[in-house]
Amino acid sequence: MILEMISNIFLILGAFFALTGAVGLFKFPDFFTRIHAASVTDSIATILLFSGLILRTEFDLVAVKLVFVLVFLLLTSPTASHALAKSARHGLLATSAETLSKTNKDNN
Amino acid sequence: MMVLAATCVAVLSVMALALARALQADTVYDRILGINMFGTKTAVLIALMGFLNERPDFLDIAIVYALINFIGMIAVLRFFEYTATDDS
Amino acid sequence: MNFIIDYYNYWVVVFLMMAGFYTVIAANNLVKKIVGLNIFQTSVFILYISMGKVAGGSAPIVADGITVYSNPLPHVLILTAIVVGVATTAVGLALVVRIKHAYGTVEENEFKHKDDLI
Amino acid sequence: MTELIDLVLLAMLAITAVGVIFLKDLFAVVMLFGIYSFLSALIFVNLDAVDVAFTEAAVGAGISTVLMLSTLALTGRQEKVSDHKTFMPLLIVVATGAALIYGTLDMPPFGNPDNPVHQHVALRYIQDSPQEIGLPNMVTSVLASYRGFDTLGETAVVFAAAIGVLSLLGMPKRERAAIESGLESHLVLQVVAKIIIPLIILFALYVQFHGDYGPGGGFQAGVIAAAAIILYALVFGLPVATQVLQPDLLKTLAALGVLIYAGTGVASFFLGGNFLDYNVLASNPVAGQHVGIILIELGVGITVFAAMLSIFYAFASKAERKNIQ
Repeated sequence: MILEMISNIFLILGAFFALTGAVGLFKFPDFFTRIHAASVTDSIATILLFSGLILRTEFDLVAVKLVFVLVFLLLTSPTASHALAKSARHGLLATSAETLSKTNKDNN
Repeated sequence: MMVLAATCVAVLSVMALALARALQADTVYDRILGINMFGTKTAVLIALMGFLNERPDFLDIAIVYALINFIGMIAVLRFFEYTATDDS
Repeated sequence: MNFIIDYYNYWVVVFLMMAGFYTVIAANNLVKKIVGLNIFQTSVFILYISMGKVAGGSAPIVADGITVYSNPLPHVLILTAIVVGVATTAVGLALVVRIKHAYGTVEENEFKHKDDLI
Repeated sequence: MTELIDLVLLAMLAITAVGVIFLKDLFAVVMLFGIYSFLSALIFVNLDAVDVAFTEAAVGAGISTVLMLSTLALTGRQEKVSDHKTFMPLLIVVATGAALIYGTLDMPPFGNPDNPVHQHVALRYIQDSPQEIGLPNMVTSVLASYRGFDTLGETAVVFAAAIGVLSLLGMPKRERAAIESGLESHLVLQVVAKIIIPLIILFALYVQFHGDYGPGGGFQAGVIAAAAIILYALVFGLPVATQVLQPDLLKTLAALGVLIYAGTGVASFFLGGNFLDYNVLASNPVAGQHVGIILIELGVGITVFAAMLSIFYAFASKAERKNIQ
């Protein structure tokens, strides 16, 4: 019973963080802040959601598989975000602060 | 059970938002970001659906989702260098 | 409401099939035509799997305490069709690459008149 | 809840399809097609087709997307504005669609257990196959045993497609590692790839041999193993990958897989049964079925692995050669 309560709290928190990440995809001013919002909330939401699910199992093979998926996601998802941000930087995408200072310079 | 269903709905709406981002984005990188988010959330949704239908032994599919999402991302970045031309 | 749930899957299948069909006949670019073919193909997959679903049933893998299973036959047909589908897609894409090599373009209207170049 | 998820996912699928039609940037089109495959695999899970979802996620979202991306690297990514008239195609499509919608009204309602599809062989598969074949996964039983001929044909088609692609694009040669390729500057990516590639191969073996008991089997395992090598080639460069697994070896493997499959059939022939009748392979029928299914799944896995990987090699080496010149 207590386990189920904790699991419920984890699931609700995870869903909340996932939603904030998705809203962040639209609300932030430039690509690098958006990727920050997306990837950080992605990791915390994944951890919370999968922990919540693990508490609902009988700690058997299903729990082991859940841990495996969690570890896998935690390895790949930040790596993918990092590679994407790095490619974007190499592809000469500017942050909004840089764009602002550039336009200011042009104006002066 | 209610909480599981509510979480499912939340994850589905996150997927819808990520899809909207992927459909209309300013830069190609934003598109890739939306697609990446979509991919990780599908893996979560598979796990949730397993518990919702009370047959959680199909988690292998969630592993495949995580894996293919990663490989897809790497492939996109790899071939993007080759095709990058006149997009801003 | 029941009427909608009974037929919703089939309607989406028809919509997707027509979307793929439209892409195949209206698009100019050969790669996009192949994407259209794939959309068409996936709609057929969804049609088969929808027909195999039994309400209240479960995946056709024997487990304790489950009495109703969905129909495994469409699953088998579609499983092999997916792998064969990607194999044929690969052949199609290889042809596109060769066409690009021979004609210098993959836009349909541009190589219409270049037949005598080879 | 199942119905609700079904409604939402199908709606998203339709929106994605519309996006594919209207976007002009082919790179975005291919990425959206990846999402489209992911979504259809989710729908398959929701409709209880776990094996199909497994295959669609690995094949549709993985291999197809990678192949299309490498084609775009060769053909360019912008679709030119077309001078086609869109009116006629639209008219044809709407007319056909209306006829088909009219046709669906005669279809049996979705999910009804009394539908005609559930009345013929399916009953026998569901009731008798766990005893006759001895496997809990009915999809594997039907795929490998009841419909073994069909699957032999499919394996041969995959093999033939690999030959077709290789004869169209030319065999990739073992290339010198001197040319810079791969995501060389991404150090984090290389470290993580080194950690997870062995895990992926281990997972592929699990899928191959656990396919009798859960979702999985030769087709899926072959594709997942090929995906591991594709990841290696993407991160470390194609020349390094072709040194690990040479194209010539792959050609042999692809043929070997089909031969194992057909050989199992011939062996059952000589032991006094019909072609692909596994009952005679061991002392009792159920054990014989088990031996036969493991053998032919192995054949399928090897062929699919080798075919998918050599198709990828052919495309990727074309793309690399073009970008070096």
